[in-house]
Amino acid sequence: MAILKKSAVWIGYLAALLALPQFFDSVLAVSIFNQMAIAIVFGLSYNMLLGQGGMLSFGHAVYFGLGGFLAVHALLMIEVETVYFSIIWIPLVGGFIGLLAALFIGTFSTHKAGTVFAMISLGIGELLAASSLIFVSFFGGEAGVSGDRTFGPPFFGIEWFQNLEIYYLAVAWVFIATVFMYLFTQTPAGKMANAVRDNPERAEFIGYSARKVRYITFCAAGLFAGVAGGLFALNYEFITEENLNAATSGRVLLSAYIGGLGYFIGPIVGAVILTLMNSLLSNYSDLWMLYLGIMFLLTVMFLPRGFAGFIMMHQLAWVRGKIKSLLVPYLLTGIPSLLFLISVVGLIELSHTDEAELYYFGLSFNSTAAMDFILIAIVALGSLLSIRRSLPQLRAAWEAANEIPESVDEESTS
Amino acid sequence: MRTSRFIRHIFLSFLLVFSSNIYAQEPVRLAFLDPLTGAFASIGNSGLKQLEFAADYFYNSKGGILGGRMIEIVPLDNKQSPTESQLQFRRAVSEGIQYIFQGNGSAVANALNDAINRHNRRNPGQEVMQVNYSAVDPILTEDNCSFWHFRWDAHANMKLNVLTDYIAADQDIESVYIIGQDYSFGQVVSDTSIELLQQKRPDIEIAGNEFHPIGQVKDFTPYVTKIVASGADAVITGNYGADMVSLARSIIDNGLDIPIYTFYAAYDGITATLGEDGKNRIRLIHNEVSNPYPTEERKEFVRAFKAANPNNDVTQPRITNALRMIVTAMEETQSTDPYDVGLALEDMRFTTLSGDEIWMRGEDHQVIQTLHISVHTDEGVEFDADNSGFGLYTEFSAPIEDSMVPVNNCRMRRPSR
Amino acid sequence: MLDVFIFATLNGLVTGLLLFMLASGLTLIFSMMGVLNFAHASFYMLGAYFAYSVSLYFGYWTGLIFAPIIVGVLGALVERYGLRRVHQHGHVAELVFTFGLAFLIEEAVQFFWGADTKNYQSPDLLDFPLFTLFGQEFPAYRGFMIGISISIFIGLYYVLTKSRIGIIIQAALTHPHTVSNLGHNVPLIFMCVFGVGSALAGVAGVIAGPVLTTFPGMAVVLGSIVFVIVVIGGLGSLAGAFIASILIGLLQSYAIASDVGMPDLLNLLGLEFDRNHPLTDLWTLTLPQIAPILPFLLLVLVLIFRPTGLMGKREQ
Amino acid sequence: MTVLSLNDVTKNFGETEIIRGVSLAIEKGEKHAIIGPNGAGKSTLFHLISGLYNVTSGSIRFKDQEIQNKQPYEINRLGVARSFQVTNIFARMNVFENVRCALLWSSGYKYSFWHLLGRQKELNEKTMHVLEQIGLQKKALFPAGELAYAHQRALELGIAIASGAEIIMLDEPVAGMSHSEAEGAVELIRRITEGKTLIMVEHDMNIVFDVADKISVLVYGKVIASDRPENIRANAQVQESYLGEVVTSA
Repeated sequence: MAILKKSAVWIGYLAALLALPQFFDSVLAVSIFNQMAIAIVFGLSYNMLLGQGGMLSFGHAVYFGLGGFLAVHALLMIEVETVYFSIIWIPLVGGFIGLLAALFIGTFSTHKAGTVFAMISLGIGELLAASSLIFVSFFGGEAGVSGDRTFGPPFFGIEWFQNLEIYYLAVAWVFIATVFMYLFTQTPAGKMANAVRDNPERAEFIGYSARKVRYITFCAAGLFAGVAGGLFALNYEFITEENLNAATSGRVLLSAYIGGLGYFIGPIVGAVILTLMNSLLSNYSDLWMLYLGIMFLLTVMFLPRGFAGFIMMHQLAWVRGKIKSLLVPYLLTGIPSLLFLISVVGLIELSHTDEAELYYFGLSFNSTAAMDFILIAIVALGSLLSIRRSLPQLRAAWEAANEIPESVDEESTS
Repeated sequence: MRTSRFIRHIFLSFLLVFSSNIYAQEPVRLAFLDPLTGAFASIGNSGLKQLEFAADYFYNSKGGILGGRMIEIVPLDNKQSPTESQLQFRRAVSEGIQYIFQGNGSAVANALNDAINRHNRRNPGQEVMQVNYSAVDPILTEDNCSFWHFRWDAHANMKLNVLTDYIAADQDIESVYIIGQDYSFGQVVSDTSIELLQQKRPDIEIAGNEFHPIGQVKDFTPYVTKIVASGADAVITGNYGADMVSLARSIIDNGLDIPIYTFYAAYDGITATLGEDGKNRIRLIHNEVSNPYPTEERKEFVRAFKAANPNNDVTQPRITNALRMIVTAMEETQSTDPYDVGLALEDMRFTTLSGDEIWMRGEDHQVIQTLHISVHTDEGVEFDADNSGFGLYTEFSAPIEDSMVPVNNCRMRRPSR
Repeated sequence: MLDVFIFATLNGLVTGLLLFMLASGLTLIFSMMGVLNFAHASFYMLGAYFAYSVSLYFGYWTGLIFAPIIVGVLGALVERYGLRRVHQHGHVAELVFTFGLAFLIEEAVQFFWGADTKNYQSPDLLDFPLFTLFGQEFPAYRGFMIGISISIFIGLYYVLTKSRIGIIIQAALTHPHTVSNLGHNVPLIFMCVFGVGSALAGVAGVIAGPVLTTFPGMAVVLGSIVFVIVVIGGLGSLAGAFIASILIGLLQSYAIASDVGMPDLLNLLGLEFDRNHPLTDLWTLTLPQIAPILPFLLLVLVLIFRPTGLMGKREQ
Repeated sequence: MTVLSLNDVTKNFGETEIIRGVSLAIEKGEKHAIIGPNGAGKSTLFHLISGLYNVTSGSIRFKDQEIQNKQPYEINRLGVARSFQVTNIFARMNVFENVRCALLWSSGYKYSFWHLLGRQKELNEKTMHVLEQIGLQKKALFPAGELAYAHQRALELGIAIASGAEIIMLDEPVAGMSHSEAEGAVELIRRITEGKTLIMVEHDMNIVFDVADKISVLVYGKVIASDRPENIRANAQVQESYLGEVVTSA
């Protein structure tokens, strides 16, 4: 029964990935799905490092980028027939390079976790990003290198002309990578990574070298980051310096954190959220980065375990069948919160726009009229007051639903 | 599972919004792909306003084109990133847009060129044209030239050809110092100007040839110290953005009084930032003559633009040229198919608002036009930049023959229909 | 050659002292709270922007006084309502918080001031060459920058060694836990230190803004370098931060001033490569070209061979 | 047979001498307690033996190997396990995983990333067995960091003994416990260290005299006496320097 339940999640995951383009098949949608697929693998690999191994990295894009660069070079080699293999193996090339880079860099960066590791990762990241602009023959300068995925031998008649074909290939790789990354968490090395994250000192007293454990996790994370880089190369057919610089490293940190560190599904949630924000929200507002920043800070402050953590918080109430008692208080706080959010965003947009008229939620506002500002501000204030009133109620309901019983013997699913 | 259904829901609603743009009289949709957020947003937004304004001014206010179709400009934000450009390109394709205006950054232009060529090869009948109004990497009309790419700016070698002519004619200049960002354009500027100067004035000494990483330099004073020590009479730089401002600022602050020859040292805040300090020191090589404007027509256009966008300037008249030439080609062929329009654009001759005749060379899809060298000043500037009172005053104009550079390595593959 | 050397030294000192103004605040904050503040350079940027806005109406000198105060108050607020809340989730959460804050401040600056460079000018009063040497001018404003930096350094030294609060902070440098056990109002001290540290960064922004250009990317350009300094100097060591600041300032300045590179090295070794060699980028590398990334190279080397930094005692 | 011997071990921190020449011999199966006033260097001595600190001079032998200056994990693998005075567990993992991790190395998994732990029946049974021993089988899936204090101490012990090391070193195992909790803990210690060598630092003299069959007294970094409990109780020097007041006050 338990086995069936467990594999049901996996089958559902695969089915969801495969079914997505059935619902949305525009070029844009497929392009977003491809982005998501890449972000999921990259995010999971980052979570391996930070969530599982406790290593805060500001330079994880190095492995992603190197994998991607080598993958594009492999595409170029296929094009001139130096080598000849189907491009379905390209992510493996990326993974191999990511692993090699991690094998080398890990020898000196995994001595310590914490600040020292973070700083080394930052330094390496900056160094590589800078050298990628200097060593033009390999990295192609700021224009990057570009290849063509259609030159290899066709795979069962598929010549990879369409991004949709690449999506299905990506799904296969995402699924394989997710399975392996999940299985890794269930191995001795994976569990010891958790132990070293929690308490490196004690880990040494149960027979494990904290450094070696970190090294293994680090290499595994490098491998999967490289796989993600390889997928990137297949999807975009080019790669540039920006894919191994600090901005990319920062973004994966953001997405993993927003999704929820420490939960296996966290980075998947984060990857989906961030990709959607990046590709959809950015079309509606040029302030989307500002909103992303605010959202990130709020997540760090109020949802330290991210969105996945927020969902997991309800596990206990769910198991005990008390989730329904939370519904009404949630609505009572949620609706004014949403209203508050909408009105604050409205204020920001209204003060930012340089058009006289702003269409917002079907309404038209005049950005030069003080009245319109005041109107929205009143809505914001009103909803804020309403939140303040309903919040204690929610808190009480929450506590009632989560009262700690004498012993908690329910199995956790994580 | 619950979350994924939720996400699907959001998704659905978003995509519905996209696909519901159905108009009675279908507009001609042109995408404008440039940075609209981030560090280079001001340049991108300024360009967008110019394109939107030009479309309204010349066509939409007069009943549209092709018998009543409006021009709709679709802004796409590429955040100055090649990767993001690719995503936005797919969005354009997804919405059936077949013309993409793009100008900022040769890296982006090159990536877009590759992406468009691949797309056009794989999706016959849905081709897309790249309207390059500003990226100056020569390779785009040389080794990587493509039928689907047209350029309205003069490429770096053309500009340098004129610039070195100008410097060579100045007998006071005995040595020049070249400094630039360490990337392809910076290198092109350095290599080409050394080569051309040695041809034209072998006696000019290259006092220095320096590269610095893009956006990494905090303080340019150490570089300026070297320039001073070298005793150079002039500086040539291809820097743009904050690196341009910082460099010029450092040169001025350290009391070095020599001319600085630049490509991108005007408008979008730079003119205002340099202000009085840069007067008569900063010179720009550019197309489309600056103050005094030669025709009433152009003055009218700029005044109308300023009336609508008081905080922006017409920084890139070539955007207008590109739009007008494309529309001319559309009207000529009565088609919006990039293939037809492309054929019509080839070897088109067109008179700009300034009264110049420009020529879209069919061989490499490079516009040939007069080039000008202007100085940063507040004298004789009828149309200033950044509302600062300062602007560009044209000192030297190179006729079309002098700015032309022959085609060397373009072997264009033409699609067959 | 001598003139280049002298000016390279002066330039290096200016940069180094400026960096130290940032690094000192960062070190103080780290010593007290154990958190490396990623957003520190963002406060520096805010300093420049506030001073720019103030100077538009009241002139440079008013900006010099008020901008750091505004930044300091902002910093204190960030500590009180942001960092303190995150503190319970551990150091990683704090580091990530400041990382997000840096991101947000950059976006906010673009929101309020726009993305283009600002015409923030040094005061006319200081618009003259301090001295001229070998035909090169040394602007008075740069002298002023050195002056401010040094007086802040002296002031800081005085406060840290002579005042009561200084003694407490000093104690916190070496015995962070004991101090909190001694019954001082530690949260208040934290808030003050964070505020003062931010204000120091603000001062640096005010005086650097006119020289180094006021634009939204100015925090990023400087931010990681300051981080590097604090780590190279040894986390929590003010003296180390000072040495590292000057070291990096001079290192970069000399590297730019020098004209040597791989070609010279190869000549020395009697080797030769043609331009088509696959590693041609490497063989043509020059020192000025890589000057701005030298600090990162130094950082990685220091961390590999001496993880505690030059003067550091404590490991975190 | 002597399993662990310290030979004139010293340890300085900068100028300060903490351990000033300690020699000890611990027999197989012995229950050895180390007592002494605060600051005598008991915990430091533990850290030296278990490899957290390097010795300044002298040598430590485990059986026929010198183990001074070896890494903690190397010493642990030889068969020396220890607990900590301040609870030192893997807070974000659950109780079961805490103990299972402690069993991994001795079960021969090393750094394997190809074994799935869920399938290792024997290992999981062993883990449950240890949990039963320390009385935490009902809390198996509880996050370790959220356990009650006494339970955390039990887990602390469990992690130390799980691997079945030959020498078990306990640093103040009952510190901070109530009287009744301490009694339970002593029972537990007795049960789980049966047939093993135990080295223990403890302040509660009742427990020391209850459990130990040999006691060393450490004062100012020196062992002033090492003998059977009854002799220690009678030792005048010990009485004078340390024990007297404690025993009378206890």
